[in-house]
Amino acid sequence: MKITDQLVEKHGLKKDEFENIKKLLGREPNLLELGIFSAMWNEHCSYKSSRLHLKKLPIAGEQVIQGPGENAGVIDIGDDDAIVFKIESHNHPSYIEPYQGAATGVGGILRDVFTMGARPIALLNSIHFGAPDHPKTKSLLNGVVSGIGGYGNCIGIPTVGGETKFNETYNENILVNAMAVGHAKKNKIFYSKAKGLNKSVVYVGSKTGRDGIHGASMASAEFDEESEEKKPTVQVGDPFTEKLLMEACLELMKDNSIISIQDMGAAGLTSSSVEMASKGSLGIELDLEKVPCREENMTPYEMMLSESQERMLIILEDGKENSAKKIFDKWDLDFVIIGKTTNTNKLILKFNNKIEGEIPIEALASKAPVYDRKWIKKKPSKIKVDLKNLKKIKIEDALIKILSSPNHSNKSWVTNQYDQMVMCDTAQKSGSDAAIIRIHNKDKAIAVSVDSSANYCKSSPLTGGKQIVCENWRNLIAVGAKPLAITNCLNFGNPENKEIMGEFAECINGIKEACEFLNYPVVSGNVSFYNGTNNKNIYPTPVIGGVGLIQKLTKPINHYFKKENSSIIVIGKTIGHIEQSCFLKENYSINEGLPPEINLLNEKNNGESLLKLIEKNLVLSSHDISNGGLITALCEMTFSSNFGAKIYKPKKLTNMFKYFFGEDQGRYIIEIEAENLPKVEKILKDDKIYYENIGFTQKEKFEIEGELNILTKDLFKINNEWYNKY
Amino acid sequence: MAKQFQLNSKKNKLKFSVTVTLKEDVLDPQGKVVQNTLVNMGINNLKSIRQGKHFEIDINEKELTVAKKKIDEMCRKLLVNLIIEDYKINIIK
Amino acid sequence: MAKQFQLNSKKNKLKFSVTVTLKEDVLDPQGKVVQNTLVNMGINNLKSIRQGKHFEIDINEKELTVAKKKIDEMCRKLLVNLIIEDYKINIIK
Amino acid sequence: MRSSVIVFPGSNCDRDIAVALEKMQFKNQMVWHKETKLPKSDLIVIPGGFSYGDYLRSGAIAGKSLIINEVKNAANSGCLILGICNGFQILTETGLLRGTLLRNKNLKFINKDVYVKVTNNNSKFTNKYKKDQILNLNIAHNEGNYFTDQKHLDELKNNNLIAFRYCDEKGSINDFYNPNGSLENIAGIFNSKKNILGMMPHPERMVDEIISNKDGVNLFSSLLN
Ligand SMILES: Nc1ncnc2c1ncn2[C@@H]1O[C@H](COP(=O)(O)OP(=O)(O)O)[C@@H](O)[C@H]1O
Ligand SMILES: [Mg+2]
Repeated sequence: MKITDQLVEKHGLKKDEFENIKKLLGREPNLLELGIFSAMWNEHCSYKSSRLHLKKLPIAGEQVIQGPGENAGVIDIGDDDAIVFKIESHNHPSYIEPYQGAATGVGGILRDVFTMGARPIALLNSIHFGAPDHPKTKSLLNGVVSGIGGYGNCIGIPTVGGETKFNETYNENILVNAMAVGHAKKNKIFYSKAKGLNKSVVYVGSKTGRDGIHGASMASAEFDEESEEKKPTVQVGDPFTEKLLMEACLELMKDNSIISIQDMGAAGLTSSSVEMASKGSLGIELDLEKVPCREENMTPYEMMLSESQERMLIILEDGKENSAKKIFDKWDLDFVIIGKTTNTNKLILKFNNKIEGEIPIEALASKAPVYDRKWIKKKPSKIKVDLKNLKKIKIEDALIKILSSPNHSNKSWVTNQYDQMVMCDTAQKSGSDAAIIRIHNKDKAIAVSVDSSANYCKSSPLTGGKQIVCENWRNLIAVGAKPLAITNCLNFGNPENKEIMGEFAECINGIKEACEFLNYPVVSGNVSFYNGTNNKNIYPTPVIGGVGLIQKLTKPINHYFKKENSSIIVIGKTIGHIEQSCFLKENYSINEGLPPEINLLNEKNNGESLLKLIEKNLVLSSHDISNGGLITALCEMTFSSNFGAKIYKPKKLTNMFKYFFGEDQGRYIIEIEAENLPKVEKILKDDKIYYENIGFTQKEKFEIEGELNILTKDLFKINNEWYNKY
Repeated sequence: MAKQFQLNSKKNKLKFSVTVTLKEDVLDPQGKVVQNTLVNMGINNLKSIRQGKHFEIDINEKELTVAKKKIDEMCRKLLVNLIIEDYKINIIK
Repeated sequence: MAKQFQLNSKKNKLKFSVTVTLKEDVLDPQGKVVQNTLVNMGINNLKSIRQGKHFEIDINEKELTVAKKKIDEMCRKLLVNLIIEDYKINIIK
Repeated sequence: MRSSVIVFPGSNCDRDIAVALEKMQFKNQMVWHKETKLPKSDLIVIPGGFSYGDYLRSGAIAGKSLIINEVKNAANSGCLILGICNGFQILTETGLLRGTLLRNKNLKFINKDVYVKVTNNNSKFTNKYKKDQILNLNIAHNEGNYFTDQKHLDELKNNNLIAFRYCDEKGSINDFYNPNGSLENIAGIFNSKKNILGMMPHPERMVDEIISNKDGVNLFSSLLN
């Protein structure tokens, strides 16, 4: 077949990229080779626009066993235990087919984790939808939630956390990010780097079909009206097969058969084989007629580019083929030796003994393009909102407006569709600041949370980038965990647009600054560009997934008030930053101004002191203050609790609304047994932590002196209505 | 039953069936498992089995073309996932 | 594709469809929800909708009666829960 | 007491039940579905999960597996059989328990803690509970909507074969507290000899205070009694 300009363009390759390919090959590629280049050189696999910026992220720390560059990051949690985790996006497929898109997103990230030898122990997700009244939102929400549940429930891994948000910026481009967390033995981690010559390359798992061909290129292009019409063959998830694949792989990993292992994710057989060879500085040769196929008459092109799910590539030690095959037979899975490692440093593809493609590995990997795309800094907004100019409202009405809004409503409609308890180690389900998962058969536990703040990032990418890291850190602290490391999923618009690229660069700078200060390194992640339609880009939406350690889990800490008459303390200073607050958004539709600043020093001190209080068993409940400010956080502490609170009129009152709805960072609310108050105050004073004693818990009612008096069960009802009516 | 039949014979009502099947190249995990099971149960000669959905729809409408259009609308709007499924409408009576 | 067609025309292979429906007195939660949703979507005149399963089965067998018996066996042994479901076998080609 | 947990491809609560049994001092063994012989057991547990993906009907394919014949034989000779969640579905598919489990009435997977009432505490499985005791147990299923014909339902009621029913915090049995549309709020039933119990809630998830509560413990201690 003649390689025309049109064909090149269809493969998502730019003219100069194609010229570069010809130079690297010393000739024109054939169709199969063109397909392979397009799969490896697209944004999704090559990170060509992001790589230079990602390099800035801090990735080291004594807790880090494996940073970015492998299927998932690995951290040390003491003894011989390691935690393996990563987050990944499945945005475009989920918009086209929400159920299958979300389901296969979960399947993909699980493979990244068990490929490394870890048994997955928790799933989380961050899902962003368009405005609730947009005609597509409801069915997308339904499809995505049941897809996430459908996969995780069936395979039997608890889905324990996440976030569900609505904003019109996602009307035409929803976000579906899935995170998986696994547990492994420290000395039993598996990597993708190939080693040794003439080793068997084994294909295991499901058969290859024509699904998702060019999925990776789809994720690397903007949507247009036609994309929905194009209906690329959607991948259908098969969680049952994945369960078998996971058990079979984990069984095989018990002995020393595996040299290297890699899941077939984006760009399937192509990227997995190239990645293994490139990391090992080897060549790889595949006999494609041996690839197990689901459909008749599949071509090498289709086999190499198919994104059929639930497949893995393994390089085996000599002589282990039979014993390994037995395991896969037991689980009724295909196991076929389809090639071997070579010293050619080339990817050689044979089909019925004829060489169909031959490409130097480095042309696909290290020589893939890297772009230093133009970017510009965001001009900071100078707008300050003066509450005096706004229509007067009552505190109670403003609060109700927030509590009943889609973004703040109780999410149990979502989380009840996920099995959160399977594996019987979920000590704290979603609904709290962070979920807590006990390490099986041990006293210790991890805490996990995912967070994002698109509005903040839109208005100030740098501050926003810092803020999400801190918010995520805070969420782990609030449940008594020591934050260890993060994974990140960077969802942005079109990187060829210099403002978007600026948002990206600045967010990364923010993430970097916060991670460095907090010793909270990045161990894995994913970048998703081209989130937008017809030049309308989504708000910059970096999502942070954090993991923390609870050394000894006795009683999980959560944010529900526990007792009558305990003291309520706010850690951290309330100034009353009201721009970008949800108070202004929900009540006045005002989106202007800068987000609250981050003071990393206070952030760190406040968090570490709280952790100290929790470790000393002085805290009954604790909650970080985020969207909606102090008053919203207090209300949340009364939900699912038999107790309310009585809050004093603020002493150094600036403005009631700023005080109660301001979104100043670095703050927590804690409930302290009255008799422990002196002890707690002493510790906070010694640590030079700013705190305020704001009131005490009481039965049934939520009260602010002279301002507000509501039954907590009414508040709870208000908070629970939206989803059930939607 | 008797009553229903009466209604039908008055032809105020039409009955359709809709078959929804997965498109050809789309993976059918259900069919796959069923097929393996049947083979393991010793049923030989089975070449392939694919699973789909079947709907039986009664509609209060006497005009066949109008009714068919309505059924088609239901399929497109709800019953069928056009991205991965095909469908066929049959009139029963 | 071409190859497959050839096989068919040689009639070494038969193709059946099987429809499995819930017995009339068995509650059909799925059908009910689908029905409510359609009504809420403004599709009027809908009288009732019930959901069932549809299988397409290819079998390597040239004798129609033998093949039919095999299909019937599959239904009774696995595809159908006779306590709550009815089924119907149709030959396609 | 010797117990066996049957493991099907796609079972995923097998480890959970094994942990609970061992914690309660059962001598437990895991039995792979392809086995043709069961180890000597006083109790056979069919665990929750999605056997074979639950792709045809929940429990249907597991109901045809090799080991099931052994389970049937054991059941007929009086061995105690406990089916939890998918295990309950499998027991109805094999005919060891009558009736069937349809899709939840809201067509959604439901995972939450619900209240159930012990309606019959006179059995090998429930004797450590008080009659009408209210338990808080976790459910997690797509198909928990129990359905059976009127004749069998009468039999269940007349012979006191309903083990658990969904109820509210105070024990009142009503539609509002029926999570899945189950007939008469049925959450678990016995066979006529009461050596087989099928239930949708997961007692094995309720044996550890740090994780949940201990309302499931007495089911296991009843068996040991
Ligand atoms: N935002 C990011 N921050 C840190 N590491 C990243 C980021 N994005 C991607 N990575 C790392 O780059 C590597 C390749 O990522 P990816 O292509 O998403 O992996 P996969 O092939 O499993 O899909 C991974 O090790 C991943 O952790
Ligand atoms: Mg990977």
